[in-house]
Amino acid sequence: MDVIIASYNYWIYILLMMIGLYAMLSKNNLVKKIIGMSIFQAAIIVFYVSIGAKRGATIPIIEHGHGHGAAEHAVNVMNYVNPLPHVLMLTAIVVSVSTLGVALAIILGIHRRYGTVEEDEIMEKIQ
Amino acid sequence: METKICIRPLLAILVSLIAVAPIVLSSKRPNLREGWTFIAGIIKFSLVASMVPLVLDGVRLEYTVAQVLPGMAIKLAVDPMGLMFALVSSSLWIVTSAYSIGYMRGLDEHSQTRYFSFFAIALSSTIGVAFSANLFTMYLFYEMLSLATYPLVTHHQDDESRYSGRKYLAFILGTSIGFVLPAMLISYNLAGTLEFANNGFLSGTTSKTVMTVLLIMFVFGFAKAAIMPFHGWLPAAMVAPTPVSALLHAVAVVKVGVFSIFRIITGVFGTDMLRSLELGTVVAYLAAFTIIIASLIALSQDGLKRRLAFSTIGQLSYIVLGAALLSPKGMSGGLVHIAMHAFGKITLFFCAGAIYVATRKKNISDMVGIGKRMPVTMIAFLIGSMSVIGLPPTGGFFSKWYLVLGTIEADQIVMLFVLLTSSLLNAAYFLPIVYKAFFCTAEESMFDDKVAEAPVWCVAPLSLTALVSIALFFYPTLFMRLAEMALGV
Amino acid sequence: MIWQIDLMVLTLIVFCAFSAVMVKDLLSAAIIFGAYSFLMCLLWTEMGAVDVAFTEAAVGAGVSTIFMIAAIFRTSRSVKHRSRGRRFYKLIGFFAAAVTGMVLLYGQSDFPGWADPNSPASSHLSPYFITHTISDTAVPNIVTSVLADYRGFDTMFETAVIFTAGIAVIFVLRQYRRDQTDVAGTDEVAYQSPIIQTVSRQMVPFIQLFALYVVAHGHHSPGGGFQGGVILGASFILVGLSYDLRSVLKKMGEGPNIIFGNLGVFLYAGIGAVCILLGANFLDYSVLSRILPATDSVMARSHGILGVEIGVAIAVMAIMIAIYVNISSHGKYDKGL
Amino acid sequence: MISPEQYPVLIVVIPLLSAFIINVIGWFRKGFSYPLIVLSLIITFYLSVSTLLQVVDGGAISYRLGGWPPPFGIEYVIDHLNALVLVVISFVSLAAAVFSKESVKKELPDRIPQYYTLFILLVTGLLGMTITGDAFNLYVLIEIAALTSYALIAFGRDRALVSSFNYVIMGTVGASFYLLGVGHLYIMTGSLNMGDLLSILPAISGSRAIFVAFLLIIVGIWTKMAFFPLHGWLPNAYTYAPTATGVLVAPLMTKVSVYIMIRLMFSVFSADYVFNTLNVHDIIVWMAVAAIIGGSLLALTQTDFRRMLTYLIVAEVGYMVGGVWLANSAGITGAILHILNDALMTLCLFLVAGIIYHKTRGHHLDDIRGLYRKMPFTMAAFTVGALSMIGVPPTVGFFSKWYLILGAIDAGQWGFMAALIISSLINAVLFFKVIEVGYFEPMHGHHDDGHHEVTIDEAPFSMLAPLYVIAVSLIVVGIYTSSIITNIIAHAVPKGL
Repeated sequence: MDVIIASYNYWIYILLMMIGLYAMLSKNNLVKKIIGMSIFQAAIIVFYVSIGAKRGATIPIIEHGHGHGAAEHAVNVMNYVNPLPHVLMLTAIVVSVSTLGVALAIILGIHRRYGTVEEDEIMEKIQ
Repeated sequence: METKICIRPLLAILVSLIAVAPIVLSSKRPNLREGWTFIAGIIKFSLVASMVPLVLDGVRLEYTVAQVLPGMAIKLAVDPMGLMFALVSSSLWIVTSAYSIGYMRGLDEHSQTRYFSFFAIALSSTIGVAFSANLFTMYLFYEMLSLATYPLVTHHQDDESRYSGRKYLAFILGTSIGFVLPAMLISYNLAGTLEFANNGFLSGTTSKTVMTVLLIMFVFGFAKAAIMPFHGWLPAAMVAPTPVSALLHAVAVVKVGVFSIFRIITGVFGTDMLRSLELGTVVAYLAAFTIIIASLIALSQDGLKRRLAFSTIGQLSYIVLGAALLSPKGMSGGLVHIAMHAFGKITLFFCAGAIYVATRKKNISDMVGIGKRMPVTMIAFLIGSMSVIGLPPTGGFFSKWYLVLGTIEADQIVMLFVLLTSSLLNAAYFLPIVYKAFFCTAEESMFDDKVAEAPVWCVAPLSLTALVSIALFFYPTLFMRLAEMALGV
Repeated sequence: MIWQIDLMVLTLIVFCAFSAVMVKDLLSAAIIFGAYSFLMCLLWTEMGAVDVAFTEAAVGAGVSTIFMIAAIFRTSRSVKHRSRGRRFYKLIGFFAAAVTGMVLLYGQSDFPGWADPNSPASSHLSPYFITHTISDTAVPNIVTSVLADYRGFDTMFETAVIFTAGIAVIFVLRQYRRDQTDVAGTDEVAYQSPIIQTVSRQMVPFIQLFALYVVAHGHHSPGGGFQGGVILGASFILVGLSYDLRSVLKKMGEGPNIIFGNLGVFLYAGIGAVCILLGANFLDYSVLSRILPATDSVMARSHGILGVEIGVAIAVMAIMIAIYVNISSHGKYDKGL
Repeated sequence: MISPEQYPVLIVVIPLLSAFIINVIGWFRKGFSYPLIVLSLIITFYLSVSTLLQVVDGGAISYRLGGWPPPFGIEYVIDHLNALVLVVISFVSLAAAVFSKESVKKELPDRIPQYYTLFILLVTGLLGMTITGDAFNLYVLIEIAALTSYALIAFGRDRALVSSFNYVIMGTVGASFYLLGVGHLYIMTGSLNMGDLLSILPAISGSRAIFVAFLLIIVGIWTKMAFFPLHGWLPNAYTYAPTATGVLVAPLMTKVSVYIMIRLMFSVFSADYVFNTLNVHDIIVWMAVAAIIGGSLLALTQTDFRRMLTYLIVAEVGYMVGGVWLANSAGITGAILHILNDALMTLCLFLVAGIIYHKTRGHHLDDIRGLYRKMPFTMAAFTVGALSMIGVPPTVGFFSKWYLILGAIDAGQWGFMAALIISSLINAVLFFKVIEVGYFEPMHGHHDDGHHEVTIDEAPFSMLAPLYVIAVSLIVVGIYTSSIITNIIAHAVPKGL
């Protein structure tokens, strides 16, 4: 049981990655590929956030009163989860939405030119 | 030996390269353009000649142009061997330029500016090969020469020249990249240097297998020496305008090939090592094979230039054979043959070109009786043939004599027979041409009796080279001295 | 952290991912993908990553889904069923996924256990951030201080990424001249409902107020420039969805929008550059105390963080609007969906 | 006013800030975009050259962003290796920007400011990727470079959109693998700073997770650089991209990825781990052999000039990857030298392809017919580039090949040596095929013998000038190879190999 708890998060992220990767490479519909891509990227975020988790700790905001110098009491590291992966993943989320936007724009461009978003039909039209 | 830093070898190389600029700029004024060629040629020849006394005094002139890699430089050095070659090519450039004017204007060829520019570049590279102090520099100029001659070979820009150019590059560039480059790198890896040394920079290493492979790679790699089976480009390249064939395929290009092989044998491997590993024989047999086969093929050719081409292939292998004999007499014979053959063969090519300009004939079978129409040309042709065959009173006699002595000195009786047989074959494919030209009945003659030579720009150079061929019989001292100095005899 | 909830949510996530990939109707797939994102938020909140969850809620479940739906409306709604000819790709995809999965499993066996407080990740760098954030920057939200200060340079480029995406979308899609050979039909009347219109019109000011709060209060609570910016952008997108695009463009024209986008990132990089001009390293806000009245170097960092967060918010808002406008109108800037 | 200590960050910040300036000013006055981008790239070039000189004088520079000490903050580390790459990037992008004037005007008249904004953002991304010393910061910059290049490629002709989409997929897979690899490193070490990672990793070098991290990162980077089995996206994307994009992207993207690979191998995992602990270099060198031969042969079958060049890029990537994995100093020297040399050669050839497209509206081999008469200056520069690709001294191509082959001999990798020689020969065939077409065949509509005078119709000065600068530099850099190696590259090769 302990093994499962210790690794379950990681197993799931691997599974999600596989689903996403499969969709990215195999799906015929370009939008589906993009959905796969987003799943893929979200899986990585799961991975990172799981790294940051810490048993018995709470959200990474220091307890304090308002104003400068209000929180002078000692901060116990064990009380707060690791904030660094969160920061990294904010960036990753931004990157994934940016990629999504650009990818959708390209899909629209493809649709404008070829009238379809199915890969094989596009290939036929190109030939 | 005394060593001196001296910029003259670099200047000798650069002068024709720099001349390209004024040649291109004065493309609209042909007389001025050719004037530049002559000026450059004369400066170049004087620069080369000015180094002769120094070299004869035993001075070695060196100049490092650039240190391109750590431990590897573009470096020039003037030694007797290189100087001899440079002397031959720079003097013949002037003659060929004169001839080119007659030929190109006589035929009203297109793109003459391009022609003269690349000619100048080709000459720079030839002198560069002659003055290279290390294998890398030699390779650099060797490649430069290959590329600079491509536009010359393909001058006509038609399908035939396209095909020939392709063949030319395939052989020349293919072998230099495919064989010389790896061989050079392996040598560098073994020895840590590429500087030519008196006993060869590879002489420290002794693995026979590696040495054999390297030697073969080098000998075939310098395909400009046209050792069979890498000779195919030479007859193909005869589509070029005749002056190109004359200078490049009797003097510059092919001689660069054999000169490189000479350098490899003396500077990279060293005669001592080759002798102790008995590798000279391998090369000698390759050369002997080429000599006989090429002579036989030459017999069957009807195109005059093609016959000359196959003759060249055979003669080049004489030189390689001389080098491979590894005996002092044989090697000096080979070296001197570079010069002797150059003057003889260029005369023959000039004659072929002159015949073409005057009569538009290319085939030997169409030249019956031509001696009456072009007596000067055909007498020069006779002299050239005699020099190539090795008959006195022409310079060719000397080199062949030394080669024969060399085979005896090296105990290579087989090679002696090869030389003698091929001399007979040479006679067999040259002398009938001259005979038919002069001695034929009136019915057989294809020309009327009126004397009508090619333009004087054509005839004068070929007479000059023919005369030089004879002069070299009486005064071979300079070249013999240089050859002996080069070999340390 | 309750691992049972964790397990449950994760299982649901896998289910969503699977069906998002498999379902034939693209609109459903997009909606399921939205659900996938929402479950992710849940998961992350549960793991203590509130800022990530907030962002994912705004971005993954929010605008991403809208972008996708807009794109689907502009192209085609359902996947064509096709079994022939895809076997090769399926094989490649399956193979790649299987190999990757196996490699990752292989590596996973060496990981420290999940949520282990003594794992290297929790004991090497992060203690420094947790213990120093107050004394260095006076920002209790550690994520904010790391985001905008310790690793502020990353965040600057994060903003640059979103800016890049915006420009890229405009570059690819914007049609400056009417293209008559257009494939997608655009002339159908947009769906209009007075109820939705009224409700959303009432909501927009509150949404925007909330967004400003999120930006301003990022020092003390989850949220910050990015989340606030997305929410601000979403308020415009809501107008675009309930009315039509022209009403958005009336409020936020193309030109001002682009200038806002540039201005936001420029503000961020500019604050960094001001630090250089004041003689410190790039983005070293402490030096701002020289020009800000009555601040010491710690408060200067706090204010610097606020400054860049505002920049981020402006940029993100503008770019979100730009992407939506372009995707929903196919780059024509007409009435949109 | 600004001390030279700030130059490292300014190299990235100047182009970033000018992106916004170009975008805003371009919104009002399109014509200003071009001078602005050229100006800012000149400044960037100056900054990177003076940074290189600083490094050559005083050794590696570390720059703390935000003033935070590493590993807590993000650190810039400029050593000999990336200082050189920075100069290459800024030089190539400057040349590409100067060149782009006419072609952008002609191909993308509507969206000049957006184009230049993306253009300079791409340059920013590449510079940032090169200069950073932080593994995660690298990811963000990879994505900036990737997003911009997706868009820049997408607006090309024919099937550019489709190839750009494939590029999005493959690029995202590559970047995500990289991100995952960094995650594996982070979970095992808790650090993201490259120097810090280098000091922690030896203690846990036997870990499976570290091995997986390495695998993921390398495969991710390989996808980005189109290493042989993963190269599928590159040819189409680079062939159909707009001219100015091709000129910028083709010389730089793969080369920067190779740099990233070298950086991660030696500055994160250490040469000892990569070559001694893993012991996979034989396989990878053989993959490189496949890349070289495969790329060259595929190039041989192409009838489109630019497409041919794209396959050559695939082959050249094989050169560099193989060189690095020869695991000796000659091979690595050759690979690093080839980053510089190949960037210049590829740029030269793509500039020529761009000019040909500009003048003839195509870059099929048929469009090259007779160009030696019509555009002698362009074709002369092309010949220099072609010779360099073949590896004829004294052009740069010879020298990197020289080191690569020496490395192959040292390592006893005869297959790699043979591949290099064969690819040189194939390049010779390839380029002389093009030269023949340009030299022998008459132009369209001239079916006579072609011996009459054709009026020279050259490209505008803004295109020829960068072409000539590059063509000359192909030879000049070749001649100065020695000082580049002793002063710069020798310091970049890991010690003890």
